[in-house]
Amino acid sequence: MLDIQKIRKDFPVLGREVYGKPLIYLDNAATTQKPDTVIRSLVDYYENYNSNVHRGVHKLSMESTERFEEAREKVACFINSKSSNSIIWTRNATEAINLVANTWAQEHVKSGDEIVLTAMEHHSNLVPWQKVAKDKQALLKYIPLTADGRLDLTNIDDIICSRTKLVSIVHVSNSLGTINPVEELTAKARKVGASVLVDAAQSVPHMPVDVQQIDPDFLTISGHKMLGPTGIGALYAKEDILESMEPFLRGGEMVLEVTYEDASWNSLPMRFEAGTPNIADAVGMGAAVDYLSAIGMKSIRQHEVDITSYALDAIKAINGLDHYGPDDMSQRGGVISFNSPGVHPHDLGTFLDRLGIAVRTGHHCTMPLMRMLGVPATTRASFYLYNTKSEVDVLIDGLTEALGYFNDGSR
Amino acid sequence: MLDIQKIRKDFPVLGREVYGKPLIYLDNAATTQKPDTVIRSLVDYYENYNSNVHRGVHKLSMESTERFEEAREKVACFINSKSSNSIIWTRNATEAINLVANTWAQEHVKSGDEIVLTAMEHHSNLVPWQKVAKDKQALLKYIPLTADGRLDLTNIDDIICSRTKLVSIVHVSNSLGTINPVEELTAKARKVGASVLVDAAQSVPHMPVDVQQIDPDFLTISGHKMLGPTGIGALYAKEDILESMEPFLRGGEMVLEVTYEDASWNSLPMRFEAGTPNIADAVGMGAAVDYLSAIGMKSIRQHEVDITSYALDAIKAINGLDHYGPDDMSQRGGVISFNSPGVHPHDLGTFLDRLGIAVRTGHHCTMPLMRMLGVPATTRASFYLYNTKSEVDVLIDGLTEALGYFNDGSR
Amino acid sequence: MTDLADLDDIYGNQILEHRRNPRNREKLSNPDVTGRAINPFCGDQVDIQILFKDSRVSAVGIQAEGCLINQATASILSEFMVGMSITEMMSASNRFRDIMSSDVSKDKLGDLGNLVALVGVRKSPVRIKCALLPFSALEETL
Amino acid sequence: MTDLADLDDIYGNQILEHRRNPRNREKLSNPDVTGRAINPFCGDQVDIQILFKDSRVSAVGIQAEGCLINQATASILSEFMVGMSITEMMSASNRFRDIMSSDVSKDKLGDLGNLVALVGVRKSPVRIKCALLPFSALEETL
Ligand SMILES: Cc1ncc(COP(=O)(O)O)c(C=O)c1O
Ligand SMILES: Cc1ncc(COP(=O)(O)O)c(C=O)c1O
Repeated sequence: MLDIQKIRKDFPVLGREVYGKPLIYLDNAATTQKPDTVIRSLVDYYENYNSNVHRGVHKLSMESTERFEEAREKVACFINSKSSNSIIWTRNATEAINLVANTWAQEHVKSGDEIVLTAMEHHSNLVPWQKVAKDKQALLKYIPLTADGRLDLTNIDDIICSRTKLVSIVHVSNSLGTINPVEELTAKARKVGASVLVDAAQSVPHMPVDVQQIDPDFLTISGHKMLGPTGIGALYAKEDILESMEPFLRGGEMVLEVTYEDASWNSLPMRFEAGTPNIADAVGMGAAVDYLSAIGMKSIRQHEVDITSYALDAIKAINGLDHYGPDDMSQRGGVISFNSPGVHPHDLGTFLDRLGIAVRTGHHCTMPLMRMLGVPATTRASFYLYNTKSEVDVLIDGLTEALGYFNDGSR
Repeated sequence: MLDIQKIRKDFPVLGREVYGKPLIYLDNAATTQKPDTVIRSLVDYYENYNSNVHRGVHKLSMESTERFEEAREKVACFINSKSSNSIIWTRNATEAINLVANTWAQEHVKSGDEIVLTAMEHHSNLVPWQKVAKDKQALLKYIPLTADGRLDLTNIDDIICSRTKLVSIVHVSNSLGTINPVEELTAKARKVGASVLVDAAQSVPHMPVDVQQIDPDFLTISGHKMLGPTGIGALYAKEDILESMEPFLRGGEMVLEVTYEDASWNSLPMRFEAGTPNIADAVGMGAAVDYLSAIGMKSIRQHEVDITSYALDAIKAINGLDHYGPDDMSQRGGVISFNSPGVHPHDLGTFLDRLGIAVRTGHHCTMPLMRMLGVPATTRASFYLYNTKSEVDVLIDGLTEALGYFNDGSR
Repeated sequence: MTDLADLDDIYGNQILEHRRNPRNREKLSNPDVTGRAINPFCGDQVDIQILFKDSRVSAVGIQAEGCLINQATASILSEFMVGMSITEMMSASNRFRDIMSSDVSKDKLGDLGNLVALVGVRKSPVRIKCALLPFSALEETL
Repeated sequence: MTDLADLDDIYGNQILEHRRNPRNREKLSNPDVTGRAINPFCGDQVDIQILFKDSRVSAVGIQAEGCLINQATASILSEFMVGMSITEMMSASNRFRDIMSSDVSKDKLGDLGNLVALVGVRKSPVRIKCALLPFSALEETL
């Protein structure tokens, strides 16, 4: 069991009031708050050893290089990557996916090939593939959903087939909360010789994720969704695949030798990191990983299961509220999307905001999924290690009150 | 006149000792140190209103969106851009150049077109164009240098000619210190109908830069070289050109509408910012711009002229030290590269490091230029607003001592 | 029960009332001009039809889908428009946009009639665009 | 005058002496094997030629361009190699790399002869690769 009250003290923003009410932050799928250790790691970097990395012979540069590469090791270790050369720093999960789409996919996807996605993909794991498909005359295929928002695998062997070049799937849906069977789907892809990308933006922060167990070719992570700073994310890729890939961005750091006519590429991981990297935020992401590891991903997952099932039960008990995604907590992360027929999510969100409750309202960057669900938007509460059941109680009271306010004009 | 002692107090790291000696930080062309206000802006962001931007209806999201867009306004204002829609956040200057190379250039550069660079370009404004040239069967042409490291414009009208599609030039050279006549070259490019990119990574931090006066199509900036955090930079581009460009990275934020089949693009500037942006560091870059503006770019430039000419005179007086770049301070920024025939820059750098002096040694991401100069590397001292003449004195003493140590074994 | 004073600033009585009893919701079958505005981010949509007589609005049909603020604004606007010339509507539309996007006080509103009820929406800046959507639909017709 | 004790740990007397009087700099004209290693980042380059007799090094030529540490290492290495078998050189090369990239104490060096003088370079981690370049050239020949 996590000591939530102790954990909450590590997060300065959680002491904040909004509109005179204590902040209840339930927008963790959008971005998470940061513990003091992460914030301090940035301050420490800038106050003590800020310097450009790699090849500087002076003290500060040696120190920053060491901490920067140490952070890479930490991320590698966190997802059980064999080598830190498999970890490429990016700005966010979106850039990590774009990196693969612009290099590996542009080289390997050919006319007539198929790319398999799911019907619940985030725009970031959808729009890049639309471009690849267009450029290469390839076909996008979507694994459909069941009524309760899980992947419908009935015809999966028709979908993932000999024409499949890539299976690119979200591990945990940011809109539905669904946990997808990525290990099983990776095995299926392997059988037909397809490559696999797992969008782990919503899983790595919330549960143990082991790249050797799932065994994808690529896996993408967002630092700001796992207690880390904004502006940092990572691409994990198998080392031999990275070795065989053309560079993405070009410039300083990623070259070995440059003449006026031509250039050759540096070794991994620098080959994919052009220009001065986001040194401070990489160090900050290392500190985030330290924090999460110290608490333990299993305990974090267990806490989210507890709090989410508690919230789910309460939401189900509210009259006139639809919710999405599976009820079985073994298949759901800490995300609940819901809707009331007569109340637009934006009005609900504004109401809750005035009670100090931060939820996300909108399409959650999954417009096609929203259209499929037949709604313009949903209201989404998403939990993390610092959320409490009494915060859920305030949410539930607020929801009840809001439905009254907007539906009956009772106030 | 700047009150340097007062300014130095704003930079926590400048109080640091290395090897028991006060840090003398002369590696500002690689990255600059950060004032307290910038560091505090990050802490304030994370401790008080960290949240994902755009479309969130809750308080924190509205606050972070406001500060994030305010920072964009500040950068726009700082370089006198007409509109903040012209400012696209990137990770660094390198990404800004790659953005143009991967979108605008891929569309507009055709077989037989010419791209004009200079012989002193940083790899970041060279390697991306090598790829464009290769992809499009275009030709790279280099404006040559005079013996003292200025652009040799003797045959400029043969170089910038009717076949020229793009002129992409560094404003201030990070290796030589040379200030290039970008306004004049932009005018020449205009006459032949060519577009212009100015790599302003080393100018915007050090002198007043006005995009309406220089009038380039694109101008690229690096936040960490102007007191800002690592991980943030900007592309300035004329609004109508941005409007006409295809997106770069694809995913959340940059779309207007998405279906399973297709997507349309959001308005500027979001169209070019896929995924969660580096919110905190954008805010931090805004704080850096505030700091620089409060001091005044003219005063900063004047201080750099003073200290650089002081250092240049002293370096010229040392026996057996070659230096590069123009002597005329109106054509030189705060950068001095030098070499002693018998002493490798890395040994010189290591020696100075032990005296607490941080200089950069190596090719400074300008390998072709080094080869042209006939050296494998140089030692580079680069100054900023917080450097003092007495620091220069320590450098000069250290250099004299080092040459003795390595050349005569005197110690 | 929570103190919702702040919320009542945004969702004033008039707004809630107009949402419950939307005016001019019926579609005009023979309009002189029509307009549509969509905000794909939230799925809000406004359709408007206008009938003129002697260069002044004689009848309006307005159908707003989406959030309450959008719906209420559409309803209030449709009442406000009747009898106006195109120039008057353009002026009102511009003034309303100005006021919503700045901190101009209500007194400076001039004659914006019941639209004044929407000024409280400025307290939730991100929702301002919801109040502007019906105006975008109107501008489409002008 | 500055206290350069720390610096003397890196640039020990032996290192400075070998730099002033490099051993075996002459190129062998009839080597059994040759090797080359380049570090494009700093322009350092090492060329090596080896002549064997009865499976042991009988003569070495080594030409190192670049920084002092690279040059001194090359010179010390060239003296150290003479009389060794290929297996012995490989073992020495591996042990030297191990020691330079970790904090193993000098005692654990085993028989690395005068190469011990280079251990101080660990104090400036970024320069370790300079001391490894001559070994890369050697490994090219093996
Ligand atoms: C002239 C010049 N251009 C471009 C760059 C690249 O900047 P960044 O490393 O921030 O991408 C640099 C920095 O080294 C530079 O000095
Ligand atoms: C499932 C999923 N994939 C990808 C992303 C994109 O992450 P980022 O915004 O950090 O690029 C998100 C975040 O919104 C997400 O929830």
